[in-house]
Amino acid sequence: MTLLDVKDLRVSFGETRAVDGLSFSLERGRVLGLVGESGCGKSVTSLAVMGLLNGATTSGEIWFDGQELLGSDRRAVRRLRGDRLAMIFQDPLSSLNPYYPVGFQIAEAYRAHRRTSRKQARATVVRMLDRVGIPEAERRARDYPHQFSGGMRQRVMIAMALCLEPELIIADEPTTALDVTVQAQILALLDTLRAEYGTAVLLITHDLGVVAGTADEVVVMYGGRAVERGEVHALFEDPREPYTRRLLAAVPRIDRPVPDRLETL
Amino acid sequence: MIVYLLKRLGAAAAILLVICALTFTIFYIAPDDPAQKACGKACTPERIEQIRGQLGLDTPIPEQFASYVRGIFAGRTYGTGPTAVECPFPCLGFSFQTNVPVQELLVSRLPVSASIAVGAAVLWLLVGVGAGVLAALRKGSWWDRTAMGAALGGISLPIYLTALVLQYLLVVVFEVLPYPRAVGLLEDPAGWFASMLMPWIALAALYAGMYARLTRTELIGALNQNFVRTARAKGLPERTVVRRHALRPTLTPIVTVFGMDLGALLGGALITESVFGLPGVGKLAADAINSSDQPVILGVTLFAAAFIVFANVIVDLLYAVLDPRIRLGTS
Amino acid sequence: GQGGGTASAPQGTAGAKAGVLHVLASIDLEHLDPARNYVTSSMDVGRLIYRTLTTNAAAPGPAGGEIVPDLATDLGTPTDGARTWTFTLKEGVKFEDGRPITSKDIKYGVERTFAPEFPEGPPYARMWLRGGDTYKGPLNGEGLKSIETPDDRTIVFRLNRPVADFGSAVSMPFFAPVPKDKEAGVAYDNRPFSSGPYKIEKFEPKKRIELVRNEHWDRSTDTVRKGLPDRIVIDLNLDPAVIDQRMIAGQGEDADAVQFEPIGAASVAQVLTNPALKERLVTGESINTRFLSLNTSRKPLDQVKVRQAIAYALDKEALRTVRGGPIAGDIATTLLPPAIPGHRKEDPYPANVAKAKALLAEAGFASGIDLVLDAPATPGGKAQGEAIQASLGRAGIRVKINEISSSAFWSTVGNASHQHDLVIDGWTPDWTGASTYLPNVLDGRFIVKQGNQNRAHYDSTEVNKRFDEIAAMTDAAAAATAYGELATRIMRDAPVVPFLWDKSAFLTGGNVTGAYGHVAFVGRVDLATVGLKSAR
Amino acid sequence: MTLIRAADIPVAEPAVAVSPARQLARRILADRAATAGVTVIALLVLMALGAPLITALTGQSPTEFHPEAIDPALGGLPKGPWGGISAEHPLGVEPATGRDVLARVVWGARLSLLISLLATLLATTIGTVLGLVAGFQGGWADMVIGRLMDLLMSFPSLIFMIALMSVAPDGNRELMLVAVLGLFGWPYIGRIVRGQAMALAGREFVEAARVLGATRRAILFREVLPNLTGPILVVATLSIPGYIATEAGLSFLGVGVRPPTPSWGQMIASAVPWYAADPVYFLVPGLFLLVTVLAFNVVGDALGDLR
Amino acid sequence: MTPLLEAEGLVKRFPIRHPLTRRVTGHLTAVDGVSLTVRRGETLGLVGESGCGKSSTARLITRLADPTGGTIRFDGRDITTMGEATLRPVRRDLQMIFQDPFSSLNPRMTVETILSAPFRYQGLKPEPGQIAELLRRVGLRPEHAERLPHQFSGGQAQRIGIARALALHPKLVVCDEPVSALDVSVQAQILNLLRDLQEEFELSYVFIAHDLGAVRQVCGRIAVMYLGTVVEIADRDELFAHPAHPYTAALLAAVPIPDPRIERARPRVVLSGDLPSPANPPSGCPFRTRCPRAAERCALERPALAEGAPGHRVACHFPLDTSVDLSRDGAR
Ligand SMILES: Nc1ncnc2c1ncn2[C@@H]1O[C@H](COP(=O)(O)OP(=O)(O)OP(=O)(O)O)[C@@H](O)[C@H]1O
Ligand SMILES: Nc1ncnc2c1ncn2[C@@H]1O[C@H](COP(=O)(O)OP(=O)(O)OP(=O)(O)O)[C@@H](O)[C@H]1O
Ligand SMILES: [Mg+2]
Ligand SMILES: [Mg+2]
Repeated sequence: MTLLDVKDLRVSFGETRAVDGLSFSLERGRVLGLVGESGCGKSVTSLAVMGLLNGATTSGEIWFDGQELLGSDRRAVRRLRGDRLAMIFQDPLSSLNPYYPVGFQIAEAYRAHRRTSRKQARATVVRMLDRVGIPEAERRARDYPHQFSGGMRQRVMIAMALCLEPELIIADEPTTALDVTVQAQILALLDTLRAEYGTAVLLITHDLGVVAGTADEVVVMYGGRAVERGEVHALFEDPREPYTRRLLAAVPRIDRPVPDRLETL
Repeated sequence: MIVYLLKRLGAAAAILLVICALTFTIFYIAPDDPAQKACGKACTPERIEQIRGQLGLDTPIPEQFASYVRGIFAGRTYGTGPTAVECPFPCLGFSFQTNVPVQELLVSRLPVSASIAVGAAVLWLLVGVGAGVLAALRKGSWWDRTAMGAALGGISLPIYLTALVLQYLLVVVFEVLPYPRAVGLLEDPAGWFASMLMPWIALAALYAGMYARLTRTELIGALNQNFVRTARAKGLPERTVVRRHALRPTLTPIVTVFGMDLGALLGGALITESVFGLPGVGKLAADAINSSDQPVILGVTLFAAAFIVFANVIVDLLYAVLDPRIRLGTS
Repeated sequence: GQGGGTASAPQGTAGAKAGVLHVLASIDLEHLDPARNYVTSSMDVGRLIYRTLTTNAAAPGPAGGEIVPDLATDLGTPTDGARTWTFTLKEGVKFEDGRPITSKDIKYGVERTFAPEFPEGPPYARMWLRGGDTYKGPLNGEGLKSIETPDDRTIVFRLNRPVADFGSAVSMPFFAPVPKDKEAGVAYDNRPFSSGPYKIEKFEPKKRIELVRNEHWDRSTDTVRKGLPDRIVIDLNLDPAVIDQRMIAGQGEDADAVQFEPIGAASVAQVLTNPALKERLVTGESINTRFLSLNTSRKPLDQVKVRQAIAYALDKEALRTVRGGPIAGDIATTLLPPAIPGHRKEDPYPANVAKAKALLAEAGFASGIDLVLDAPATPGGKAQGEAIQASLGRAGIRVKINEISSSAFWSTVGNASHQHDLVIDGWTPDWTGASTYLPNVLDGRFIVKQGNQNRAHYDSTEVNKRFDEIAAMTDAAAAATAYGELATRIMRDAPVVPFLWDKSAFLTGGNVTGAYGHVAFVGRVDLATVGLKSAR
Repeated sequence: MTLIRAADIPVAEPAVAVSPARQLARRILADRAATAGVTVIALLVLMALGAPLITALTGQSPTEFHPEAIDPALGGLPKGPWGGISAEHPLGVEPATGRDVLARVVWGARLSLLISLLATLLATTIGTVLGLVAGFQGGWADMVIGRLMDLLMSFPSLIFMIALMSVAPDGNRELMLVAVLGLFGWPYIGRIVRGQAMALAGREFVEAARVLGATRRAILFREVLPNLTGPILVVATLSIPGYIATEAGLSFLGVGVRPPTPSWGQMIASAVPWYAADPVYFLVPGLFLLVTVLAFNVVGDALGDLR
Repeated sequence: MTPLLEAEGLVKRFPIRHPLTRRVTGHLTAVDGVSLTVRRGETLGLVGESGCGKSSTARLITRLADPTGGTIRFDGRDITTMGEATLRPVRRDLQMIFQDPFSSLNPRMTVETILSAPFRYQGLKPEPGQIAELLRRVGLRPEHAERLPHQFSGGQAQRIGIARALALHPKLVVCDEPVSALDVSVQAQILNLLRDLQEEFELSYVFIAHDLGAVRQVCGRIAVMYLGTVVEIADRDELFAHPAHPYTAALLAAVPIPDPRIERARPRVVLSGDLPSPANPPSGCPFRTRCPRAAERCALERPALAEGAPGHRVACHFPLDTSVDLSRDGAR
């Protein structure tokens, strides 16, 4: 069953066309990897789905669970946000408000959509922090973002995104700012939780390796369009488009003999 | 933290001491000889010498300075014998012209200055911050452009110009307000308000402009922060997003700047009080300068500097309290 | 008359013995301590608080210059060729605490002026009383022998020279009684003990002084003061323009107010073109003469032709205009103002630029001269400086203005080494008469390095000798005439150029009555007689 | 008084399009208000420079008295309505003296602009050099310069300036004003330059220059300083109106230049008593002052606006 | 022949200051006893996670920072304490390429000025055509000389940075993450270029990266850093085939491979816990807090960098590869 269906999405900022006729769809509980080089329009796409684009001209259709988002009134989209549609950003430090404890920020997300007591929200927060692997969750909930390490901050962001058990998580380069070992931790965590909650994930990244390990389907973007899309195994084994092929060849891989020269675009 | 506070206060005291020494030197090597002025119309050189001794002006300047500083902490006595005058702690000197310890003058003038400063501050915060927030939220709109244009105009208005135009229009032409006079808030609240209104507006016009611009810049900056985007992504209503997530970081710089401005306000009060003829600390300074009453100038300068310096200390502490990153340190 | 050509009579008649009189002053009260009180504004206020042996009559115009008995029963009895003066105190005169005023209190008050701690007062006691040159004041417990108090009501002064008008001199504040037990050193300034109709309730220097009725003052012993209002509140240090505008508006409390200083030039038009305001305008005469001192010790001002050229070139009309025009006074043509006995109506140097140029050329300065003018750094000082600059400029006299901060002005120009060529100068005698005027500013033997008052540095043996002769005269009328002749003689040398005989025009509130300008206080309102039509 | 705020100043741009001059011109032409501001400033400067010419053309000197234009009996009120505005005196005459207001205003502009520009130059030079050294060198130099700035900024500067000017000897008042304004003005510029220099000191191109063997001086003045011209220009522009207003304020309070040199502050001060009787006399220099300050603020604002 | 660069026991310590009080509250040891040698013509790789001290090491080697301890010999000379002036001629032979291509170019200077700076600062003058030649060599056109840095793409800007480093024909170039900020396709071009230039100019490189794939592509020998220390150093193929340090192994396992079949089949080695703070390093072995093999001894004793197989040195009490001789540490 299709959860998210993006049809002919076009976004432009004045003269620059950031997204130029992008279409893709995502089934419930599945992971869609959106890959592409810097500036190809990945983030803009994610913000368009979340309804968080400011000052852009947008056209096309975005269907979420049978509801068209671009044409809906802002209030309705806002109610979806955080509740059924959650997002994880690239830089967890700047994405958390330095003035409030993390527990408060998670509880805020929770209480924005569920009428509960403070105490209940608190319990949920502690449970979620514990769930994403933050030790001493009860105490750490009162700490401020700058008191956490990069990986821990990203765990907080994940806890925040998952506390309402959304149907779709958009993760925009969730591990780009992290080290490989921490990246492995976060990807593993995301994978476990996704399976547990049955959440669909739109995983945005420029790292083909990450997509290869996580996604069910892949969309390769270039210049605001999808140049190729397909099931992950098929796409990696037999890329149709020369762009995809070259992109794959440009990555220095540790599992193959060292080539004399790397392939370039 | 306590150690830090003590250190900071120590540094503040050192700055004050240097300011005190500089001011002291400048005024005491000035061509105006207080003894000569005290001598009056019929004066002879011998009498000047006598007076110099009486006022303690016959000792070397460093010694005079030392007694001055000692007087601040321990009080001091001017002259000897039956004409001696007690100047109790914190003795900021003794006005040669009014025969009153300077701190008494300051204390008697403070209510007027405080009335002007506090009222103006309330006014400019309300107007300035309010206009700045609205402008930031409606960035690029008609309101934004008008408010920012007005802010620039406010910043460009010299206080005495505003003051005189207000007085001409409100008092002379339209007669809606009386001439300002020094009325105590408790004696006559209505008269106090009527008298203070023009000084408030004159002073606030300048600062409201600055605060509107500051608020706008800061709020626009805050609205572009990633965490504001996160707050929106949570599905929070826009009002909550602005109030809780964007305004909070905006407030920190405003509060700190406000602290510093309030500390430095005595300077602005000088012109306001002079124009409206209100007997505040600023007017005291202006009059003392006009009559070369060095102890009063020195006392007011020191007092005003102390205000600035301690306001800065408070601002630093406030900054730490407001910003958890500084309050808690980075782990 | 047009803008107060003559002194007006006191407004209205009887005032109520009640109410709060407000006085709006743009200046400070310098010193209220009688030993230090030596400026007309403080003397005007001092007259409310303490009484002196004699005092000026309460009357507008030159009549105010008359000296009448106050604490004393008469104007004093001279003996020994006016070298010994004896006064008897009235009965029933009391201090604010009810104790009688005795001759010892007067003696103590006079002795205080010798103390170096109180330097500001007049020099007469130090100059005239025997032993005054070595006496250092009573603060160390020592008294002055040349003042005798044979009983509580008699006081005898023994002088080192004949002083014909000593009876006038004792009208000065330092002849006010000070009880010895109230001595407070320099702090006495803030709360002098009252012997007059009012006592100080609250004094905030440079801000406000509030006087309340002294219940022990007995009206029957005082022919001068009226003591009408219950309270007198003097607001100090207000902005002059604001005072003018408040007086013009005359709302609320301001109806019960008088202004202490003359209205500013800027307000003249508003007042004179409005009949209702003109009603409330009071003009007082004064015995102040404003003149430009020419420093005869500096080249080329040592040449009489150059000084005369300046006298011809100075545009007195322009100077008067920047001070407010005709309302500010009459153009001065000689040294002595009309209110001073001995005044002669003459104008030796009528304005004449051509003549000035000619005189300069004769003196060998056809291409002009450069001079520096000392002027106080006040708006008025600036304006007068510019007027002098512009008018002398027409005759080729290039003037540079040297501004001196107003408080340091007199001590600077009184210092021979700091003084330049021209000084914006002036003089008010201590009482109506030339004896405390011409010798003070033009006797060459009084030229001193510091505290100099002869800022023309004028030293003529002939004139000096004449000063001594006149001082020895015991006939006041003859002395006055002699001074008048001498003034004419001096003006031939043109050491100074008189340009204005001050007048004072001030506004009173609609509810104020009995206000007139007193000649002794340079035309300021006589506070001792003002009352309110009705108390509110 | 606070002259400039850090918040008004843009941070160093990572990449700047063209030369500062061209960039400046482009930004100003894009902004209508700024264009107006520049035009006004240009006119004012022209007026100041051409003051002798203008007064020669009108035949009025700023110091000549015109008794015929005023009425002495009314305290020297200008004859005729609107402060004595006439063909001869297009902006009226000064009460009590009859001096030509236009002549005084144009000569006053000369003084105001000269003093404020020189003060800006002085403050900017000191502030830039010391701020650069403090921000870049850090450590000891930063401590000393930082303390100095703290000290100067803790002075109640207006009170102190007035007091200083009132006891200052009667020499060249103009230069003294410049010195006093510059002395108390430079820390505000220095603090901003310091912050910017600190930010730039961490940039990799500075490291690159060091790796290439550049001397400290070369780094400061060849690598870092050119990147600061933008912010410095903005700060300097924004500080000019402050100096104009302060100079006028000092003259207003009677410690500025000496007469008969006309200055706007002095004209306003002498107009204060007349504001009820002759408002025009007060409004003319007042408006000139306001317009000048506003023009500089508008231009500085346009320069400082981050796109 | 002596090695080109020999660093011995380098230490770099920074004071930690309270943000408000500026008081020194402790010390952060960014580099904690690093010893490295670079032979002529070789490329030494330096890998490790963020904050492990790679850049600090680079800055020490190039003397942009003063070492707290240790010695640096370059080309036979001890440069550890040389002053700026004596160091200047040495700098011709010791150059650097930076991570951020834009930040490392002065935005106010044209490419021409940027590329003539090396000559200028050394008191030289570029010969006519030399700049154009440099540009050509890094794959840019001579007309690019007139442009300002922001008019280039990231890859082009990095080429300018490379041209600048090579202008004076240095012997050693320290590259601090030269490709981390670039997209894969551009990264490949730059890696190729660096290799080409090495041959042509007979360069030696210290190549710093956190991306193991990139390091493997260009380096002959590789040192792995963790928390300010080198934990393992070996020839490239040896290191990738037989990682001896548990950290190296975890690092290799964490690198995602862009092939779903391989990637999903690989065993996941997920390290537990966070990187310790260099301000408060654990006792004994710095890696022990996250090490699956940690034992009591690891907390007590810091393992020395010991040679197992020839040219393969590892700092671990319990290394993984049997080829590493354990006997010296003694079995417990
Ligand atoms: N607010 C905006 N205003 C103008 N242009 C924008 C804005 N946001 C994005 N763009 C432009 O849209 C294009 C796509 O940007 P986007 O951020 O989606 O790229 P991305 O694929 O996420 O790149 P990266 O991998 O660098 O994050 C870029 O050219 C960018 O410059
Ligand atoms: N100037 C400095 N002052 C204080 N600490 C510093 C300084 N420079 C680096 N550090 C600290 O030293 C440690 C090592 O930093 P370094 O930059 O060498 O790491 P790196 O391995 O290059 O990391 P990255 O991969 O993020 O570039 C870090 O914890 C860093 O915070
Ligand atoms: Mg992106
Ligand atoms: Mg690094």
